[in-house]
Amino acid sequence: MQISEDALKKAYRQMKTIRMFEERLHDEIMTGEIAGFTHLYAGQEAVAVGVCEHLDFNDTIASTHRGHGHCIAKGCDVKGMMLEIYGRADGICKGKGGSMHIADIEKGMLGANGIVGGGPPIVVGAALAAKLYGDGRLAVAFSGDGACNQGTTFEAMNLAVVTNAPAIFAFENNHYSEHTGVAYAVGSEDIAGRAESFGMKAWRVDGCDFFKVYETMGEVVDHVRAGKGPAAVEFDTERFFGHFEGDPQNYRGEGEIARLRKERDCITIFREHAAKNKLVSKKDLDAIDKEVSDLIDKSVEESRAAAPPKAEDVLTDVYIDYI
Amino acid sequence: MQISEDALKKAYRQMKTIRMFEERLHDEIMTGEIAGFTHLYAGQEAVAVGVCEHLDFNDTIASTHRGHGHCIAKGCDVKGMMLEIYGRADGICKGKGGSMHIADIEKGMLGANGIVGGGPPIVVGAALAAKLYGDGRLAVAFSGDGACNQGTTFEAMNLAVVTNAPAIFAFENNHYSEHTGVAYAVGSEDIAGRAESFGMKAWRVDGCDFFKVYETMGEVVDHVRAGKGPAAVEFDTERFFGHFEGDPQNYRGEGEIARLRKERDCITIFREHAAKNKLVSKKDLDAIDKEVSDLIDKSVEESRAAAPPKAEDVLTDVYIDYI
Amino acid sequence: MAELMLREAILQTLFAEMERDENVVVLGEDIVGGMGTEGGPEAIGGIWGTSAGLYDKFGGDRVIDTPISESAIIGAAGGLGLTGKRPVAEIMFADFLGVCMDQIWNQMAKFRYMFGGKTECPAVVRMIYGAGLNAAAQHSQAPHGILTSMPGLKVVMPSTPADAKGLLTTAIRDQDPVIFLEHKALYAEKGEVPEGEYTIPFGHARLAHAGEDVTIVAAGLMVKFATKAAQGLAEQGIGCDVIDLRTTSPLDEEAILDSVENTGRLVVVDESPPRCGLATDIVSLVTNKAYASLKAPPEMVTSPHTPVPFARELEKAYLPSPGKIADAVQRTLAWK
Amino acid sequence: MAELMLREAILQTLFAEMERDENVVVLGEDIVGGMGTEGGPEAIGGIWGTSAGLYDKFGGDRVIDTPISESAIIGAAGGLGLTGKRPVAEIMFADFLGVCMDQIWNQMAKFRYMFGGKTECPAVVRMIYGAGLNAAAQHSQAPHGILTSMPGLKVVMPSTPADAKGLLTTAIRDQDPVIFLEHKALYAEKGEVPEGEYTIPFGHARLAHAGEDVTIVAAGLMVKFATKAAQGLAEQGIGCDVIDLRTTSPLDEEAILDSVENTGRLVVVDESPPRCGLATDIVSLVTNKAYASLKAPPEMVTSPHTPVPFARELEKAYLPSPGKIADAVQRTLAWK
Ligand SMILES: Cc1ncc(C[n+]2csc(CCOP(=O)(O)OP(=O)(O)O)c2C)c(N)n1
Ligand SMILES: Cc1ncc(C[n+]2csc(CCOP(=O)(O)OP(=O)(O)O)c2C)c(N)n1
Ligand SMILES: [Mg+2]
Ligand SMILES: [Mg+2]
Repeated sequence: MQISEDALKKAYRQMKTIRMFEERLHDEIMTGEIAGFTHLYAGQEAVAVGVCEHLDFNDTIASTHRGHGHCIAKGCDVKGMMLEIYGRADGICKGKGGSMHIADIEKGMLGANGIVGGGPPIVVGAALAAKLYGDGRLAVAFSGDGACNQGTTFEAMNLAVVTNAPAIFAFENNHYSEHTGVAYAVGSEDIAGRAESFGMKAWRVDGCDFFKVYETMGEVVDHVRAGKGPAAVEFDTERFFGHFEGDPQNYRGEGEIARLRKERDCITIFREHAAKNKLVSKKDLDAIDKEVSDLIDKSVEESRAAAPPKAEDVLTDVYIDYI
Repeated sequence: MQISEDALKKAYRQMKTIRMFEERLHDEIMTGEIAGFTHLYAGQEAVAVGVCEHLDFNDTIASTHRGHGHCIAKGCDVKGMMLEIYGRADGICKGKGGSMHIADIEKGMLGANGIVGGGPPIVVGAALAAKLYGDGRLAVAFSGDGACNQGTTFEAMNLAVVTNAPAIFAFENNHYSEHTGVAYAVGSEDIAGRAESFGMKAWRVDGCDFFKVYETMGEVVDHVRAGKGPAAVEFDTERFFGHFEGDPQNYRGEGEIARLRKERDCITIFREHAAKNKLVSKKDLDAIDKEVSDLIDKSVEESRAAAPPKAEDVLTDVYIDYI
Repeated sequence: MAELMLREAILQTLFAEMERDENVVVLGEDIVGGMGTEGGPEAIGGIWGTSAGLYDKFGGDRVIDTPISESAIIGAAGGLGLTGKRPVAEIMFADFLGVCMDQIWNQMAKFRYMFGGKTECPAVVRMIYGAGLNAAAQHSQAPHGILTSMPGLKVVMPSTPADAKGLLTTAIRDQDPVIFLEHKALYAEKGEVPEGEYTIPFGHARLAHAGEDVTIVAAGLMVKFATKAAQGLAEQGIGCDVIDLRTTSPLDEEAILDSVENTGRLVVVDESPPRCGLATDIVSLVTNKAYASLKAPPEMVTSPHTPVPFARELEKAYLPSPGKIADAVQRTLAWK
Repeated sequence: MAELMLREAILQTLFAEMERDENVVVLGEDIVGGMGTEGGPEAIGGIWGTSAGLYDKFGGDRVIDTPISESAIIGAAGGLGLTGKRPVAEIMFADFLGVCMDQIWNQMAKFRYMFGGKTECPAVVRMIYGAGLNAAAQHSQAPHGILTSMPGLKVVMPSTPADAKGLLTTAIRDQDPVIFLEHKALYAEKGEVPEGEYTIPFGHARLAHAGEDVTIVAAGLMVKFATKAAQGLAEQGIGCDVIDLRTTSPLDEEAILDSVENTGRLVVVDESPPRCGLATDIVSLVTNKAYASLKAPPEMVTSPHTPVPFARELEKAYLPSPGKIADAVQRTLAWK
């Protein structure tokens, strides 16, 4: 698999942006200034970025409750997202959606989703539209291991197979749905196998290694763009924070998070692979870190200072026109 | 596999009762006296009977819109059913349910169901209760090939695996959901394979041969009663009439029904097998035919003459007590 | 003008709109009928006769027959709508709302709001609803009250073939998600239907019958019953306005309030059970906004707080009828 | 009497009823918390704190942690109920009604009727509902209106810890399917809770505040807001009855009508949007049955016809509040 240095830098920047966005949110939420439920994506960055680096703006994705990573990877404005999570008037959804409902249709981001299993059926629709556009575009549904127990996900997979829709079902198996282990909740523990049983091709890949994700997704995307039908990918990945902010995480093993941070950090793995294969210099990556850090700082700063929505705005944006 | 002559006679009587019930309904519906939608089970009798002959009254089943066969096989009163389908006050559901909602909890028949995929989740509940009773009882969900595309069915299978519930998912693949072929609607065309992908054991069997069904179900029931977890069975079977009464059936192949009646009739197959292996005499079977025919005649006669429900009964049976 | 059955008006409208706009896509169970069979596509063409011929004309990419997966159907409609298409999804029986409500309620209805007004989802969901065919508790319901309660949806209930055409055309061209409820007992109803372009704006009720004494408000099949009642009452010298809502969301408050200001008496007819439904909605609208005009307490004619029963005699007792409506009119006239 | 939080009252009641009757079974997502993890069962014990310890005490056959499969959860509750058990299912957010409504609406609610009165299904579905925690459009809804509209269900909305105990006990012992709605913003609410056996019959409202001038009707969290409004108004010499419905189905019509006959003025407070909901239901009840007593048009204080917004300022504008309720009381007093 070939990937240019520029492309690698971009991918790294995306991963790092997600990571810093999430780490920073984790700190900011402690201050009590951010309202609502926030689910952090840190640890899974290589999946979102490894998938989305194969997509362009005509391709669409639908995300989950744990959506920040997918949004950033698909090109949503980082500052707009931060403003949204802070509930500000200039947020990407004007403060109406919050963390769980960030969307940007123009970027092909069809929405985070507060309903587990909400996204896959929507993606089949986007894929059916893609088929009609006839230009090879496709649609990706991100789902967790828990979401693969929701009936809507299965219906979506079958409908995609039946209609030969260019849809990709990207299952991020981070081994937990909330506080429950995948070993308990997923009958077969083989998510890709389930997808195969619906008659589609499925791949399994380490979701903590950007290079492997990117390479596999190359095959998957080629398959789907070629009109060979929908596909599924199961990513073995890790969640670094709790299910939501505030989760005490007593269900984790002793030292589990420290171990994951040490052995399964996709940023570290990227850097090591890049260094070993001399793909991008440490200096360049450090420079990106700095840029990203500034961007996040600035986003938080501006978000803190930004104006909240006006009370009367509660009434707008329900319909385009009504009566 | 051992099966006594008496047991065989009983099974044959059950199959024949279903067949005559349905053939007769087909005629009676022409008269216009019977209201509503009626879905006939004729052709699939060996499945309902081959399954239910392994069950006793503590075991439960949930059925579908095509429920008459399962009801009869599980022991529902035939006359009460006919009265119900005629919408009479003395019907098994007092005329409130009709063809699609026949149930008899005391017989372990948890209801036909007008919602495709409605039954499997209910059966998981019955199976969880069965586990608590701890006496080896189990619960069976009958579903069609079409129902295996409904999300609820998948959720039920996974929940059964996760909870190790003594549930059996009996999929009657009659190759059609309404007017659509299974080759189109079921992505993989392999229903048992889907069930396996959820982590349960699955069997495939010819559903037009009672002896094969009965033998396979012996294994399945043993597996489940032994606490080895839920199981699925895919039956290859045939529907002799239209999806509902009134269906023009132009989607069928030329001469298809005649061929099915000739080659795939479970009653004929039973009689031939019984004769060849000298299991039950033709005379005995003919006598059963006569008995059954009388029963159906009498049921129709009484149903025609029976009193309809009173208008004020519309208000009763909603709650056990209210205010 | 041609005389058409309501189901024919629907089919013609789908044809016309699909021809006019290549972005219109239809999907649903057995809407082609015969997929994957020897008879082949169009062997049946939809159990309601509202999609026959569409597949042959527009092909399988725009006329999508689906497995029995209502959540996926509605979700797909949402996804099509978000990405530039105009999906028209069919839910064979409105009762199946139970297995797809999330994609209506929490997804398509809320996209625009949750996403800060930056999204359009011009999806139409056709649902075949209502009692009268002895289809019993799970194939006879009228869930328009539930749907009307949901912000973000528009809800349409045509009562005539002409309205079916005019309102469905508007629905397909509308930029918001629209629920389009077709009463199965109205499918064979005949009426004159304007030819060519014909749209009816949402939120504008139709005066199905005019009178001075009592205002009757109804939608869908109930308009037929109310009109029948009004005709009978007219012979007795009692004049009724029958207001056919056409759309329950948006609601033509003005038409209702104007009429009640004139008559001072209100009867609301609703096919659903009485609690938290369209009938209570109209009654409370009128008592809030036309209180001073009222000469008698508003009357509701609804089905009872029960599921829909199967037997003919029971279903008849269940449904509102011209007789029950006329009785309510008499009650409101007799008040005090 | 012990002072408990509402969530503690729920947990204690589940403990007590499970101890009392071995047929009581609970099920839901993460109600054990930690299944299949190194931390193991009870590592968390439910995100709401309403099930902690049940698994350790009663074991996995009666305390069933489930995958994310709401249709299967409710269907299983129905099947347990039909076969002699008393299931108590938890739906983590009432908004997930969208993915399981069929099993509530078309299955458990209708079993008894469809099956001719020969069936009992004593299932309880606990749903955590309501706005106030900035959980946005898909985690904040109050679907009690939709549920109240469904024949065959009973619908309970406790507003105090004591009522939570008394009503949940009744719900578990009731033979019909019961929807039990717990407001997430009331979970930390404290109050005295009777010890030992304590049941509250369904269909009996509670007078949360007494007064002569205006009747305020509310349920769940809205009772708290209405009472606050009434207390403020009392200081200004305006007396309000605050009727806490406790159950919206069955509805204590008598309590409402008696009060309105006395006060002649009605304000209904409802957390849901205004169309076809509980507010319209109560207004139309009163205008139908206490018309002659009314001195002013009934007022509704509801959330607007919009999804629930995220930002603090918007959610505050969305929800009814003591201030908005007091304003409505003043409006009804100022009428004419
Ligand atoms: C229909 C529905 N059921 C339950 C929930 C509550 N919930 C939110 S996230 C979650 C766990 C999801 O697990 P998974 O799909 O593995 O995603 P992850 O959180 O691991 O990213 C649950 C149960 C929900 N939001 N929607
Ligand atoms: C949720 C739902 N969707 C659609 C229908 C309409 N419908 C009734 S039966 C049927 C086909 C079922 O096919 P299958 O499961 O194969 O059963 P069969 O009719 O072959 O016995 C359909 C689509 C329904 N009753 N419920
Ligand atoms: Mg997960
Ligand atoms: Mg079939």
